[in-house]
Amino acid sequence: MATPFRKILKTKDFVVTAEAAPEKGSNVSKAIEHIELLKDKVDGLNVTDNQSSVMRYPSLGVCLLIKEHGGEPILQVTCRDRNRLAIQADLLFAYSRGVDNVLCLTGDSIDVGDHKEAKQVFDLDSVQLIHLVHTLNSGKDMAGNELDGGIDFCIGTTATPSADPLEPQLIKVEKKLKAGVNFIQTQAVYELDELKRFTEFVRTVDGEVKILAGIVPVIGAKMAMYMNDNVPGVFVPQHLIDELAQAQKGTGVAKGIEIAALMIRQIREEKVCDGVHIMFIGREERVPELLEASGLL
Amino acid sequence: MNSCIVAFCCEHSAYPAADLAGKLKLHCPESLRIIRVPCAGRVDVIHILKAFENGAVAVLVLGCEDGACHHITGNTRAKERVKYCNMLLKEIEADGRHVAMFNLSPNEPHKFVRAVNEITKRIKESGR
Amino acid sequence: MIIAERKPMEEIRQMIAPYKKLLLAGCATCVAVCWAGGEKEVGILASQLRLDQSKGRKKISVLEATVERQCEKEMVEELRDKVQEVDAVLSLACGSGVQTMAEMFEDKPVFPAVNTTFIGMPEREGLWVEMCGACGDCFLDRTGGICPIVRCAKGLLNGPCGGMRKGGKCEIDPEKDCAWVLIYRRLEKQGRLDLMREYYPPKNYRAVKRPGRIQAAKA
Amino acid sequence: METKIGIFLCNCGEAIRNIDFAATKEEVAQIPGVSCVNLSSNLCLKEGKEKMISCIKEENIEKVVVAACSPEFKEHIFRQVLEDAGLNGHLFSTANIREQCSWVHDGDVTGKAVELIKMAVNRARLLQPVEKKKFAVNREVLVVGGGFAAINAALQLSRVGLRTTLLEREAILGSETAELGSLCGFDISSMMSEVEGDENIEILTSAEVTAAAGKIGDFTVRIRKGGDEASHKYGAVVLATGYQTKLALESELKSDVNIVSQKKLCRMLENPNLEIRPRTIGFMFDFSDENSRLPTLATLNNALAAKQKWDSEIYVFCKSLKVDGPGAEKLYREARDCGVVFLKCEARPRITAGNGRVKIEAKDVFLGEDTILACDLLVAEELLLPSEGTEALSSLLNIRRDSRGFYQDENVHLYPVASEKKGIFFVGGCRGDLDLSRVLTDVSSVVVSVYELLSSGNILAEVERVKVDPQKCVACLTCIRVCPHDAIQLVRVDGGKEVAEVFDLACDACGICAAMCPAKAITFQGYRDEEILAQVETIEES
Repeated sequence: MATPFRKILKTKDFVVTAEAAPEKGSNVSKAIEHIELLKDKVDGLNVTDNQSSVMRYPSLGVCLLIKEHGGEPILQVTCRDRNRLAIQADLLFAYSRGVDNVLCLTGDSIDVGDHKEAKQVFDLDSVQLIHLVHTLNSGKDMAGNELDGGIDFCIGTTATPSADPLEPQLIKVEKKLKAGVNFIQTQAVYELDELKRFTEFVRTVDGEVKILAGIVPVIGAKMAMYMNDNVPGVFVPQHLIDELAQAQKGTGVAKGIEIAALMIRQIREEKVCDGVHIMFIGREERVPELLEASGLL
Repeated sequence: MNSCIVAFCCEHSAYPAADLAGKLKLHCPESLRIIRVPCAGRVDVIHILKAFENGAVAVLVLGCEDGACHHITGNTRAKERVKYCNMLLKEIEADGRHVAMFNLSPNEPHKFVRAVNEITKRIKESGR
Repeated sequence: MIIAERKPMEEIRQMIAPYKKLLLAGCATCVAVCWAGGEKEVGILASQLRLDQSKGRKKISVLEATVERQCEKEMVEELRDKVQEVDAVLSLACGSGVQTMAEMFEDKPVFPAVNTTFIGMPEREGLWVEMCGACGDCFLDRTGGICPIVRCAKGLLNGPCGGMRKGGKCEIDPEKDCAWVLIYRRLEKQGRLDLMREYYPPKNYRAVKRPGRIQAAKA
Repeated sequence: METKIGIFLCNCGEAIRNIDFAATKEEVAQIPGVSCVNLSSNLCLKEGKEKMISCIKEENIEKVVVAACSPEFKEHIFRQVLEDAGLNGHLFSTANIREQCSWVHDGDVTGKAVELIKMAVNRARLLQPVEKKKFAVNREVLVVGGGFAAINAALQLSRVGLRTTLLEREAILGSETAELGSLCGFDISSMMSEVEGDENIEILTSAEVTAAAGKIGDFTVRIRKGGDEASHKYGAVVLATGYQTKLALESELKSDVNIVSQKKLCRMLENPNLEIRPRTIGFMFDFSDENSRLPTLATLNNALAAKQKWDSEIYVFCKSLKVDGPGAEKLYREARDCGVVFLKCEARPRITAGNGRVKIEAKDVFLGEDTILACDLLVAEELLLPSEGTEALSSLLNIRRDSRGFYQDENVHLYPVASEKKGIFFVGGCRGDLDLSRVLTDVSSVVVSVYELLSSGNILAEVERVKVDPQKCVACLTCIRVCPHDAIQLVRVDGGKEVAEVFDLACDACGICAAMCPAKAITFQGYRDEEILAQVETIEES
């Protein structure tokens, strides 16, 4: 049985989380493979909810698998696909099966996904979702009715430190912090000073919240440019793209890991934030290699 | 039905060019019908479509050169409308019909004749 | 003002395929101003249909008429005798006009020739942008007069989202401005940023019980 | 009863040979509405015209069709004939059977001639009369600006008897002109005293335009001077706001004491007690902005002055030397003769400054190798930019600017001084890189244009040739936005409804608004949709 994430946040000085991305289809063998590979190497495993608006095996499903395999799941909830009734029902079900970490997200827009004609919901947004979880934690639903059986979620959310312009994002982060969150997992970060500026701001609003820097290793110039245009919230700076362009054929992944590992080490040594959240999109099996390269194993 | 070509000629450029073509005894197909307009910007989509309805095979809109339009934006407006007309014709697969815009100055009769010959060539190619 | 856009010819053809005699009904108000369904567009579509001889399509005869507003019963009534003469009506009005026409002449099929898209304004001549989503619970007082319900792709009340692009552009389209960055800049200019810092609870999305019905108090 | 149409054929003194006029005459006589057909061989001469007038009167013809040479050629003559015969000049349509029928096809073209006449008759049938009227215009002129161009314009305008207001943003008139004067070698003090003394010119200093409306002959301009704002009426507006310069230098070099502008060098030359005289001076222009007529003149004048006063070595770096202004070539010769060295370089020289000297590295096209020059003083290249407020004023007056932000759209029909909006003119540096001689020619052409417009106090123009029907107009503003001459505005009709209205004087009869109007509310006499489509319909009959 893995130690609850809430306890890890309080005790461990450098928290590491990774992502287990569900696949398209009911065959969960690949997901189990990733779980077995990572569950003992990281403090928590995020499970994405229809990432990039692409329909996949449900996030809650993989969370239960992680629970069964003795890992510590972090359920990601987006506001795109479910209205307030469905979200509250899902949260009750998740908590009743022992999944008590939730990451509140607004969610990518339908247009970036593969069901481009679907109806967007967005009944709530990420800040309202955080307030909703607090309401449930206090034993009531959104309509004010008493709940039979309590709830107590460890609440997390995201932020974009390299947003331009930054001030509107910081206003939103402030709202999230005022609503009350236990941890923040940021979007991909590639410039250390942007991360520092962000964490300083968060510290002025809330001292205890744990900040995990989002690490998305980039394995090639072409992929970097693709991500800049199509993956929301990812901004790979030009100098990094040029550096990757020089790497010879075939060494892209190694180069990506090397750069990411360097970043993780810097964050750790300079105590910029309380840990990292590794998102190795599409190459979850290389995460251990990255952990090793950054001295986290 | 002979292949009748309607040419909307701007009185500042195309119409005097057509006159000059006559003075120099250049040759134009007889099926050409010239309609004088104060500016290419006066020609509207409905005029072009009605010309086709009445049996024209091709419609020419002839206006001033860019930067020399007597009414500054007349030729650009005409270009946009001709583009829209081509889209309307493509929608109904009326590929046998042609509408085109050419820019010329009042002292360029050869350009006028070349424009008419160009549209005649397109008609022949599409086998009308 | 209601903005509409003419349907592609392919769709219109399928609708009117079985009919020989048609009435094209235009509306001289909103759809005329946005160049979609006014008297001029009726003329152009009629001409297109008459020219549409591709692949042995049988000749159709097309009547043209335009009324001041197709969402007024009395004005649509003026077309009664023309409608009797035809097999079907192709209305170039917005959805409300098409349905008024369909209600008034239930014995004849009435087809829409335009897609009604949004309530908006012209950025410049020929380009219209959405401004209002008719949500029935206006939020503009708290955002400096910029509506996030329709101008933010996700309709967020506590924006912006994490996917905002560089330069304050929207996640889904680099050409479109992120509504919440526009709101931020305007409120900042007016020194009312506290409005953006305030938390807004989930919106009442049932403010207008669809289909909406408003009974004037004095009538 | 059909309108009675009279057709007048002309075989242009046998110049039209391949048309059988007898057959034509017979065939066109059957066209419905045609009441008489006459053949003449000299319709445009005195005899032909008299016969035409008598025929119109006897047959009381209502519409006239002339089948002869191109209307571009003789239209005005025949319109006069109609007026003499008591008919409105607009009830006239032509069939161009000479240039566009007889001469441009060989072989018999009688058939085509008949069709062209049918087209003209179809159009004639629908023509409606258009009256002419004298529109009263305000005879006052507003000249915006206070420099050389503005002052000269005001002086010459008042000399031709037009009351002028000279509006200057700064506190004193001609502040920069004094320096410019010495730069280009002439004395402007006489000009200044003349303009102050002229009671036909009202000078408003430290004043600016805050709002502008109205059209040719009736501009209402709100001017703020000191605390208060007042509206004034003018017949025409002349913009002479000049230009400003900016050093084309990297920012860190801007502060270096040994790098100066042309004006600063001018002041140094005039300063009697200058301690150290620069031994070697470098000039630079025409690299980042090829509009360098003025910088060339300034360089040549300054170089000569520096040579005479300080006898210093002078090196001029330029890409190309533009000496097309009068006297510029002579100046260039003089400079070369007294030892000024000119270096032609393709690329912009590299400049480094330090310990009192400025190093210029450049590749001279003829010498072929890098030349490095260390000089005491560098007169840097200056970029010509529109003066402050050009953008604001152009949006107030709703006029277009060119791609570099200067006034006047890049359209050949507007040169030299006109704008696309009747009654608004541009003079001098505000519309480009003009030397002083060109500014003077600008001034004279503006004075002629304004005098022509306003001198008689009224302008004869057609009434409602292009008209918006208030019933059909839904005030969608499309016409106001697309009118290239800004001749349409929104007015409140007596019933309180706002509709578009075309200002007859400002309208240039192009018809773009009529084509764009979504409610088909704009009629353009002579080229209404019905009149154009009537000509298109004749194709079906052939």
